[in-house]
Amino acid sequence: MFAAHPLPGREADQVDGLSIDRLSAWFGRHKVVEDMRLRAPSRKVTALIGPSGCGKSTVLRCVNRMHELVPGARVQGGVHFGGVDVYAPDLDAGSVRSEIGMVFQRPNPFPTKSIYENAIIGVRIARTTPRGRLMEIAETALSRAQLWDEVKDRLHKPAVSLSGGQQQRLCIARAIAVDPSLLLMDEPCSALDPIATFKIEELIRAIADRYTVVIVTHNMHQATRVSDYTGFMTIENAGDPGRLVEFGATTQIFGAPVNPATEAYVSGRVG
Amino acid sequence: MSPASAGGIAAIERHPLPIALRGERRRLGDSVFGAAVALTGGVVLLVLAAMVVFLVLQGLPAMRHYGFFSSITSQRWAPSEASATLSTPNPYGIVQFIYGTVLTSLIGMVIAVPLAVGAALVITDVAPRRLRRPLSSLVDLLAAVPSVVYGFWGLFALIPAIRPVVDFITSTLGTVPVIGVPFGGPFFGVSYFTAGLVLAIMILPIIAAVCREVFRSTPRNEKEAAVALGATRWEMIRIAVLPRARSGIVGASLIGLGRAVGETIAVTMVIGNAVLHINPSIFDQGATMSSVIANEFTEATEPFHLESLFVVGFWLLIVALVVNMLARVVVRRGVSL
Amino acid sequence: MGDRSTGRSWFSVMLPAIPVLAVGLSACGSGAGSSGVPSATPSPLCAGVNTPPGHTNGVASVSGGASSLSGAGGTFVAPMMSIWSAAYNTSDHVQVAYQSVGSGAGIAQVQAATVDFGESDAFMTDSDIAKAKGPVVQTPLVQAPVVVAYNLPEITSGLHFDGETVGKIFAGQITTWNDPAIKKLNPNVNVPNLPIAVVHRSDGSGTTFIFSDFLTKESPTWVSALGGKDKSVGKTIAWPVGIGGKGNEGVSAAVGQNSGGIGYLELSYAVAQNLTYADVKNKAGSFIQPCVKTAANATAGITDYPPDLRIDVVDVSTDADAYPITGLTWALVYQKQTDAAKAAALVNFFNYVLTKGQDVAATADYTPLGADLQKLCVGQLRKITLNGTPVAA
Amino acid sequence: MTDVALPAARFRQRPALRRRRTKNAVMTALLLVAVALALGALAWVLVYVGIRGFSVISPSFLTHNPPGNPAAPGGGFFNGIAGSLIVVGIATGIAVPLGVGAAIYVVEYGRGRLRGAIRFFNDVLIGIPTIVTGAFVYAVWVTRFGFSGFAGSIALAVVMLPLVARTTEEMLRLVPTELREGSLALGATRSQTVLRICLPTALPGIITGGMLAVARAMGETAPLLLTVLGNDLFTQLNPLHRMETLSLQIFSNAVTGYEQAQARGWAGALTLIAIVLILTAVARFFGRRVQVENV
Repeated sequence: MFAAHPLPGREADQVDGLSIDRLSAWFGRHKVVEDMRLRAPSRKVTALIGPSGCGKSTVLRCVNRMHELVPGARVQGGVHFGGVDVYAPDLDAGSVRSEIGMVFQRPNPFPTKSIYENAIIGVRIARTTPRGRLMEIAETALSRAQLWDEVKDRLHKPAVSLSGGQQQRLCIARAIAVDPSLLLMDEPCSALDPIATFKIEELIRAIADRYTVVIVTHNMHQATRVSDYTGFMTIENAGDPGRLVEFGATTQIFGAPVNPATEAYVSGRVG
Repeated sequence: MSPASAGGIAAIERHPLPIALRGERRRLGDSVFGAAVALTGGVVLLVLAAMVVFLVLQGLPAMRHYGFFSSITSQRWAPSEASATLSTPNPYGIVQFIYGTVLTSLIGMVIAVPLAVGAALVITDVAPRRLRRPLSSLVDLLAAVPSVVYGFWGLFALIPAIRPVVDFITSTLGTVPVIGVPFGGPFFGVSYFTAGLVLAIMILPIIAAVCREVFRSTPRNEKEAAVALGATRWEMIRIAVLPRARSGIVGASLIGLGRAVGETIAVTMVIGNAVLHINPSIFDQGATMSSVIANEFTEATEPFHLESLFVVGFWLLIVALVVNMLARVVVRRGVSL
Repeated sequence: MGDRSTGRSWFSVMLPAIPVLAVGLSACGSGAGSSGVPSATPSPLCAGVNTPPGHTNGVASVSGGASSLSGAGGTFVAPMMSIWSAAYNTSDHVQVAYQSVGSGAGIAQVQAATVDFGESDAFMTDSDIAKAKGPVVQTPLVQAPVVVAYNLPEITSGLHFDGETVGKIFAGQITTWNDPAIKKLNPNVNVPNLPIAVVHRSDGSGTTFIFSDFLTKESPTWVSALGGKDKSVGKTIAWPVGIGGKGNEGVSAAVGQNSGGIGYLELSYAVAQNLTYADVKNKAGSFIQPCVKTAANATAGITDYPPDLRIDVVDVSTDADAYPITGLTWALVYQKQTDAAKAAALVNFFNYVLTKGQDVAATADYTPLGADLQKLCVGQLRKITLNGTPVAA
Repeated sequence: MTDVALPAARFRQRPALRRRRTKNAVMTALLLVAVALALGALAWVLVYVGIRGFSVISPSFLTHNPPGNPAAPGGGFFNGIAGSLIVVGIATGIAVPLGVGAAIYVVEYGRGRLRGAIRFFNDVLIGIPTIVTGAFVYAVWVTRFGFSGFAGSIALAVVMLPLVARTTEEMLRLVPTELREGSLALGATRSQTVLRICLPTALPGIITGGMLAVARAMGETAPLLLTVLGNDLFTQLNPLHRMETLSLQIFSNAVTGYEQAQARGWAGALTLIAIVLILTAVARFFGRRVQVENV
């Protein structure tokens, strides 16, 4: 079925992973992604790389059904996570999104809320947790986001008082506080300086033992540093939809790419 | 209003550019033009200052005669007694007008603010995109209907429509001792409540317009952050839109309040014009600062009557100035109306 | 939100309009002021034709008059003034712009000299004149009754009222229609158990002056409720209760709109709007229906007019057929005119009002001046001077 | 945070979800009710005035004055309509140059505190009750020269001035700095730059602002009560005399008890609404063009 993109070995927990089948996406009449197929294994980091405008972010936003929020946007094909059809008609987009966390390009904590409130906001709206446990959850999430030590003494200060890198880690904490199974990251370091970037990368590696992570990046070094698997997307001509060209273990994609386009891109000759 | 162009020429000249030499005549024309526009700019300040000065000057005889604060410590407005009781307590107390203004504005705000905020949210975040512009234009249209038309409509359409409801309230809640007092009957149509209701409709579009601009300025990435956490639309509004807009909503409400405080003709037509004292029920007749001026101004022949109306005008101006200055400070800039 | 739910909201948008249409249509049908049948079967006193007095003793027309005059004053005389103004414009091509703003405003405008003439149902007192820019000639123009109109759907004939009862109502001491005091005066009428909606003027008013003058003379309760005779009569009153309506129009509108409403207004307003009004007890003890004739009776016996014609005719007649709340209304003109054209136009217009104008008064439910008074009024016109010389020949 | 369970099960097992969805539906419904009430009020006013006015209005309503006897049927509000056009026209003539000038000062010339003060107090002036404006003009003008159409024009000009200044200011701000720099670099003076570059570029927006101010002034009643006073039977086109205006005429007819006068009042209200809505619609048409040009 996925002959074009040979998959890594079939571990037992493979069923928990993300699988995207024949996914196409449009903005109005403009097709931005075509015939995307991909499997991101459970509790591994999968990177999507490719030149800008190739539809990486759109693929990500199709996974947690954020794409459909854009007026005129349309999706075709299937997205399954843990064997569940994300687009099943009886499934609420909101519950999909609370199961699939997302971290954005720019840190976007809620500016009127404190660090603590930002960390637990997802839990609060989900109303799954008694109030008494909120602090415990905040601590766990902030610790996993490797932020706890830096903020534990000023939890009730505004989130915007943090530095950019800290804010992004707070956003990661916010996303994992609701205990998702899959974490989508859309170029999470593109607005950060190298030191902050390094901390985030470290963090991604650290949480990969619990969460399935899909990260979009245009930084190939980042992909090699954090990911287990890599998919390369590109567009052939301006105006064409983006396609997945090659998918495989990160070491394979960067060490021995099969497709010439991938080879050209990862060796820095294009893009 | 892109920040890049915010400064105009003055901003450009603060960063001097190589400018070609100019002729004397052109320079003269230039400075004349500059002086002229500076003068017109000054007119704005002049008008406002002149308003305060003239209202004070006109009201001064009454203020002097009765004492500066006497009018705002008494609630007896009886021009007919002015000549008879010059030495006895002040017949030009205006507390009941301040009360009327505050009460009607309050009723208006209580009704209009939630509706305006709701309408603005629908326009920015709930309605299908292609309906947002028409919806917003329609709500704006409410502000285009002249005050006198609202008053006329209030008198003939609104009063008969609310009469059964109010009669029900006065005959149930209104009969309860103590807490029923503000809802007591009988209801004769014109009342504080009717005026407040008309005010609500009149200030709703103003508050909605300001709120709309405020909500619209919510950064997209904050809304997405909420949605990505699985928030429903209402949760997204509550988390991402409303907290950020809090001061904007307060400012919008203050602008609406400023308008409600000063609204005259529509209120005059439906409030009942009872000037003597504060009536305890919201369904009773009353008067506001602006309505008493509209009613009595051109015929104030009794001693100190006209002067006292200027005193009312002065306090109305002060209230309006304070409310509007607060509003502008809170909203800061960027929203017209 | 899908399109479907938006469709629902559009539907709900139109919902509120539906009851409104019904309200609108029914309001169109019945109108505000009507309470069905007009007042009573006319009392015999009021039956028959009103004969025009045919006054012909005016001054000679002065040439060189201005083509327009600006006046302001009582709403009491406004319907009459519109008719005079329109007729005079047709015959003499002079526009008399009369703004019915209330008698208080009429006096205020004269004092401020913002109009060519003022008008008031309460003459200018010495202290009023002291605030004016010179001596003022005042002349009565017409007389009329102030009626006590009410809106009680089932009652279409004139209730009987005496001054004390009316005073108690307007002082807020009688608050329901089936009060014993009202029942006692109307033993055969089934007065409903409705709250009384008192309607009074919100502006300074000569009608208020005439009405409060009557109450002050007839109702001790009224006087004590208002705190003394110096406070119980005037163009403005510190009303203890009620709805304020602007002008006679506003009072009639408010009475018409409120079941249970009661207000005082000039007769022609009540007639034009089909409002029911009361028969009021006069000094002789009879309950008299207000009309052109009973109002004429109210001044018929007066012979000793003061030279400046400032006389209070309210509730003075002892005639058994006189309607007690009858008042005069005055024109207010500066004696010393400075503009020849305006002066001529003023004299010509008021000369018309006092002669031919009197003949049309009864058609508008106003009572023409009696012959004695009318002569004195024409005499007042002769007092108007231009740079020291009388304008009228 | 428990250990990772099978997500398949958890997708549907977020408890509280039903409650959250219900709350969302309820709140959305409430928001829609808010809009429905606002639009319902608008529809109610327009339909009601429309029905009552439409049954009375006719060409002769627009060309005749009211009958001498207010209880008589027929006649119209020609004097008020003409008066409104004249009074508002003069007010526009006063307010637009002053407002545009003030805006030019604020955007192109002003610096520091004075500029800040003018901007701030211009906004404050927008919120001043118009009845106070009327009392002010009464004190300044009417006490000296009497009631007149012109006194009303002054009052309306005070109402319009800050509105015109405000929109013009916004529009001038939208003129790209590059245009100004280009002009100055070519050796044009400041005044030439403003008059030949900035104003023409901002013109459609300024017209929009002006028309919205005119629409507002057309409906103003309170300040005219204290300055124009009214002239209910005759056509008076000389603004130095007392005039009638449409808004005053509606007011005085609305509060009478005469059915026929009220009927004329409704027709007048319909006329006024039509004028105001047409002005607003045309202004929006210009306004939209401005926005499109700036995209």
